[in-house]
Amino acid sequence: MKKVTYIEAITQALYEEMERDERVFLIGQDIGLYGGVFKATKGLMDRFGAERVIDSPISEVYIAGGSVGAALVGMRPVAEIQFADFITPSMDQIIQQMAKMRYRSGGAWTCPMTIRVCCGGEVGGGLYHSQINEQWFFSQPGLVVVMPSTPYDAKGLLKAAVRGEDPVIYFEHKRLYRSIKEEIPEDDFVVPVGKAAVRKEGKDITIVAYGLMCHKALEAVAMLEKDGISCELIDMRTLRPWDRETVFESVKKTSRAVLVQENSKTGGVMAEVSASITEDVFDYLDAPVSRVCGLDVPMLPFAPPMEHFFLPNAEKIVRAVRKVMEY
Amino acid sequence: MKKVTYIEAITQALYEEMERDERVFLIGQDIGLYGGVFKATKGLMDRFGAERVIDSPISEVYIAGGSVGAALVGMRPVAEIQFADFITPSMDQIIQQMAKMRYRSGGAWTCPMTIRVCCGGEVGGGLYHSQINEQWFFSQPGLVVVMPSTPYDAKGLLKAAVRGEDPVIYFEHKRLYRSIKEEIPEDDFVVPVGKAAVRKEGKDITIVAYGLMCHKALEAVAMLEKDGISCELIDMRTLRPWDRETVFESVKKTSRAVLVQENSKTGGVMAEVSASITEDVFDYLDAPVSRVCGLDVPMLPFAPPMEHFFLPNAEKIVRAVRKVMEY
Amino acid sequence: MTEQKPTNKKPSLKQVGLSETVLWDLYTNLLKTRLLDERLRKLFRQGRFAGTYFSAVGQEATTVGPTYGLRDEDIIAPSHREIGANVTKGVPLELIVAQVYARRNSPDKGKSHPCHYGYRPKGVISPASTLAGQTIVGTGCAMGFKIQKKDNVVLAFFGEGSTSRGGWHEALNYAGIHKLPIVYICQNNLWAESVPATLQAGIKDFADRAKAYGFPGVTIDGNDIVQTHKTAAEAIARARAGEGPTLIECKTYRWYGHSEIDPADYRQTEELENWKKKDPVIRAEKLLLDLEILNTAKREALVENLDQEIEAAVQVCEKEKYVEPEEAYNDVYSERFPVLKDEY
Amino acid sequence: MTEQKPTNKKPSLKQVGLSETVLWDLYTNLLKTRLLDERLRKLFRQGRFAGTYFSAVGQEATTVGPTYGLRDEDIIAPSHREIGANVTKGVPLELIVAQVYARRNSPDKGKSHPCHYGYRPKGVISPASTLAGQTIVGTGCAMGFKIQKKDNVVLAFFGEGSTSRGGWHEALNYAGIHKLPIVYICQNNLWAESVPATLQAGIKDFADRAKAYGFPGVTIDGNDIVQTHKTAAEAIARARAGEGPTLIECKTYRWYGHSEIDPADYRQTEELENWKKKDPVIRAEKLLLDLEILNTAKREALVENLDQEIEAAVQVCEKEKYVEPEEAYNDVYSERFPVLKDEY
Ligand SMILES: Cc1ncc(C[n+]2csc(CCOP(=O)(O)OP(=O)(O)O)c2C)c(N)n1
Ligand SMILES: Cc1ncc(C[n+]2csc(CCOP(=O)(O)OP(=O)(O)O)c2C)c(N)n1
Ligand SMILES: [Mg+2]
Ligand SMILES: [Mg+2]
Repeated sequence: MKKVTYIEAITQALYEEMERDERVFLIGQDIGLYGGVFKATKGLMDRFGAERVIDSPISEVYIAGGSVGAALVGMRPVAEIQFADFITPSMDQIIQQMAKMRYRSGGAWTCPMTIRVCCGGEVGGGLYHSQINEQWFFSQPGLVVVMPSTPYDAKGLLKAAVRGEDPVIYFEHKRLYRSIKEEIPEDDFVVPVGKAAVRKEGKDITIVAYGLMCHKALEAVAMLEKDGISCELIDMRTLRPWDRETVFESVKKTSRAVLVQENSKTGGVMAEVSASITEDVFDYLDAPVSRVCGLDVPMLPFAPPMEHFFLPNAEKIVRAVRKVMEY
Repeated sequence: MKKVTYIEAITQALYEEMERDERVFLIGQDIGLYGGVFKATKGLMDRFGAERVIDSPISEVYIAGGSVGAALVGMRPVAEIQFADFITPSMDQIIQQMAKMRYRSGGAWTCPMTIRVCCGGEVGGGLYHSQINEQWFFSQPGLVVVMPSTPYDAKGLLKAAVRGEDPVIYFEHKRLYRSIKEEIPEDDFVVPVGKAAVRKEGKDITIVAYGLMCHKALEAVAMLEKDGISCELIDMRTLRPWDRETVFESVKKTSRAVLVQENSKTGGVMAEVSASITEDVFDYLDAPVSRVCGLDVPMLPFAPPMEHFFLPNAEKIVRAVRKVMEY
Repeated sequence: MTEQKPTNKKPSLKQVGLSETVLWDLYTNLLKTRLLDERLRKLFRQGRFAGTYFSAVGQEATTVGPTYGLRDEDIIAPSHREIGANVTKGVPLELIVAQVYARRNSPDKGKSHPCHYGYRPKGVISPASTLAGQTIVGTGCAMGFKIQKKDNVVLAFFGEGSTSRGGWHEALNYAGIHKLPIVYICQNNLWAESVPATLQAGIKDFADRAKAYGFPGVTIDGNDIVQTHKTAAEAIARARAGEGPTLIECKTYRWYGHSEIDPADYRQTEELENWKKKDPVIRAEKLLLDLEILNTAKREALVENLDQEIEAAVQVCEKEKYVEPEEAYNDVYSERFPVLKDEY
Repeated sequence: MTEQKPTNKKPSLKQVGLSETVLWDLYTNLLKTRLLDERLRKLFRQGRFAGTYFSAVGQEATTVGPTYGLRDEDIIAPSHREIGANVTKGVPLELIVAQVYARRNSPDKGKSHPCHYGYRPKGVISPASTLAGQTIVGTGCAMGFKIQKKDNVVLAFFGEGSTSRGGWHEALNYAGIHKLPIVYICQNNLWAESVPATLQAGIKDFADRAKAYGFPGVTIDGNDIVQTHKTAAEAIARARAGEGPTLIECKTYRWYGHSEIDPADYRQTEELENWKKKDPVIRAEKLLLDLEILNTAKREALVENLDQEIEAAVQVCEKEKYVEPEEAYNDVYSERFPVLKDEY
């Protein structure tokens, strides 16, 4: 076992999948010669050549749509969108082509491909280098959406995505790239898509989070533990299809839930989780399901006081948990 | 008072606003010479000329983004997206320009404009002429999102949108264009953005819906009335910012709620309404908030049996209400 | 663009530059497309199927000519007016009709939309309606072929209106940089629904758009099957040889409305009448008669055969059922992932 | 593209074709931009502000030349490397620095991003980072001017890399159809971050892209302030007169990394050194010296004045505070609509 960062885990996954399967190729801006603006694809062009590590022009529509085409003829594209903020031009190809290819062809044509999307705040990126837009893809039948929070999951989910038969939007959080390290196996492994991870068992309350927010929640859990509040922390990992069972089982046990989401509150993923908990395990609830989310303003104002104010953090989660516990 | 259809109400609103304010102009595909594929803009080019009723090329990016620019220099654009399915190419300009112009300029530049989006199913439109994607815009701070269900609201909300200072996505449901008629005042009126309408008062259960689903709910309400179940029906009309107070007050009274949404269930608008009800008026709830939604498959398979199966209807709503009442 | 001047001198096979077999096949496919298209229009007008119908009558040479001679593994990236490409690529007639009828036997199981023909065994991508969408995806197929070092090609079809789309630009730009094996066929029928080509671009010849991408663009008479076939065949050969893409603009005209519910009253009758005189099927017929490949008897026999084939396909579809409602749950994902089932 | 040949013969004012005042102003703006840019780079490296910094050193003539002479009501549609356009349009230096410092006095109140300069009183659109975004919006401004029958114009700036975007195509296509009053300035600095221009398009001269839209495209030496000003001024005059758009490609080079955190190690030192020899500021200086508009004393006085002005602006921003956190709730909507406040 070796300690690797989240971004190293991604690089390893790409490297190993390209070694394993020659159908796998990469396309994105600055991913070749430069090795990616965050260096996620460092060294891959040297190893696999410019035909399999393609420095694309500034054409997000093509990056997504061209990958769909390559998938149709038997390739396994892994495309990169440099910042989630710049995925908006790709929406047409992601929603109308990638997500619906299988459906509209009655299963004849399929789209086994992955789009890596670098996302998230707390890096001083301001309004146009901090966005996450997971909720759009979360609401689209036909897409798989994942967002790892650890190096292990980053590697295992990326491999699972590349090997799967479905189109995957893989959100990677830029704040996590180098801020966490973890020992991960040197042997090949995958993390199953569709399964949440219980990061900490507990009995008083369930906290559900994903991505960077898992780490904020972990901090909060430690603080709350000192007060004698035992939290169960669930990392969703896969957003679509999300692991309803794991969440429901936990809430049945704890009867309380706080949901944490980095993105703006209204219409986010946690609205669905909350609504589903209410629909499916209402009887078990001792208190309303509560959400801790980014502000309902454009994600993410630049000046440090506003950035901090926007984002959920351990203190906010602690306050929310306390309020729900006191209910 | 005169009886007008939903689409006539839209044409009237456009006509009157263009008469009232020379800054108002229209841009969209086939809206001029042809008067719109559904004839919503019939006669307007004759009256206002080709400079104010612009037949655009097939350029949804420009239709949205060019309108933003015109708004910046003092115009009041009303753009048309022929089918909601074809709004995906505009996402970049809607999300990154239109929604955030005010915010990113610290309030200096603003975007008073409207995009009319023809949407919805039950017209045999199949996978690419039936979509609604209200949830994307619903989750975007900076945007106003409305969806009228009656001719009166269609006219009043469109006028309010054109006169307002904020960017509005105006969803019009193509199934309603000619299927409903209503007497509306001949004098000028607006319908305030942000206010729901209580379509029917009742005491046993609250039904929340918008667009075509209001009509399905009305049918259901009549059926349930016969069984002695008194429903309160709320038509959201504005999705963002939605009228939380009206919904909460109703649920406080009835203690039960069924939410109806045409679009696929996961991650839709009603997830937020459900989560918010739980967060804000949990104590009043006698049963879980329940959703009746489109299937969680791409909206909308073509063959009639599948189209019917996909969509919520009065029978499904009745079943949901009964289940919640029996809870 | 060189338009064929009417002449009384009969051409020779050598002048035409195509073999008898090729000419016969091209003509057969043209005629088959025409007869099928007219039959489907009629069926729609008789209310035999739902949705709408996009006729390509008048434009057949723009699809039949380029498609003829492709291999099964070559890809067709269609838009909404490529019935001729499907016929010529060898998609069974029954499946073409089934797509229109949206019945159980349709390749898409009734999920998509009439006229959105797709068929994997013959390399035809099932299209979305979003214009130029498959031009982008098709360019990606060509990228795939290039990485795989295969000598397959892609034929992407679209109308002149679709060239206004940004994604179209991104695709052709990419193909130009990487010299992808793809041929772009612009069917310039002068109208995009009700919008004239003059409101789609500030240029007259859409082939000029290729100048922005560094590969050849050529404008041809889209109603001359010999030209459409030969120009495309040459471009396809170059594409196969790794010499990159070509944009071919075919000037043509659609005879009927944008779809069958469009009266097309935005056009002048005169314009239509002029174009009807350039009917690509009649022109091919005349050529084959002149070359003595065809005669009246042969023609009648052919029409009868084709009519029977078409009728058989229609009858199968008329008798076929719609899928069960629950079919809606299939093909969202691979078997790996479940779809949330509705409760009510 | 005509590149200026070095010559020993001194030019005359008449040959240059610009007045003394204009040349003086152009030079002053060039120098001011250069000094400000270098100062801001240094401040970033000293950790005086957060985020990053995009330097335009080496490219100043591509923004200063075209912008000089515009009216306040004319619109600048910028991207991320247009500090020179802001300086020349007359945006107060303090506000330019404030945008970089993201303090309370910044036009955007700290909401957007450093280097995303915008200022409404001078017609500069506050930019998004999404490349070519403002090219599209700017084209819309020109559409607005045309409807209003005003004789204002729009100047849209972007790099060669941004021309690969679909929205860019849609905008220029629209401008071509409707002959909008807009001038497109492509700053072809040969690189888009680490991607060379050869991987952005299969053509050498990006001005060729205009051929797809039916309006003139011209490639010029972007480091020659006389050429950038005169070519743009002419295009602007034509745009004002209702004669439609122009695409001007300015060949240029950025001296430093894409942003200050980019070591730019993908480029060859030789390439950079060659381009440094074509420094637009030095070239302008030489011209003004030759024309005897400038001399060493004047130059020194000017530099001192500009340094002082810049320093004063920096000092104001150094002392300024950040906004309060609750500022995040402002400017989402007009006063008409409330923003949901956070509970925790
Ligand atoms: C992105 C998009 N915008 C709008 C439409 C609606 N629409 C369908 S066909 C059509 C006109 C297409 O014109 P052209 O590309 O010239 O093809 P033609 O119909 O003439 O064969 C339009 C506007 C669409 N399908 N997709
Ligand atoms: C739509 C979009 N994609 C990607 C990026 C990331 N990005 C920022 S600047 C840049 C390169 C821009 O190149 P060019 O247009 O030539 O301008 P230059 O930086 O050379 O001035 C890239 C890829 C972005 N900002 N927007
Ligand atoms: Mg056309
Ligand atoms: Mg550049």
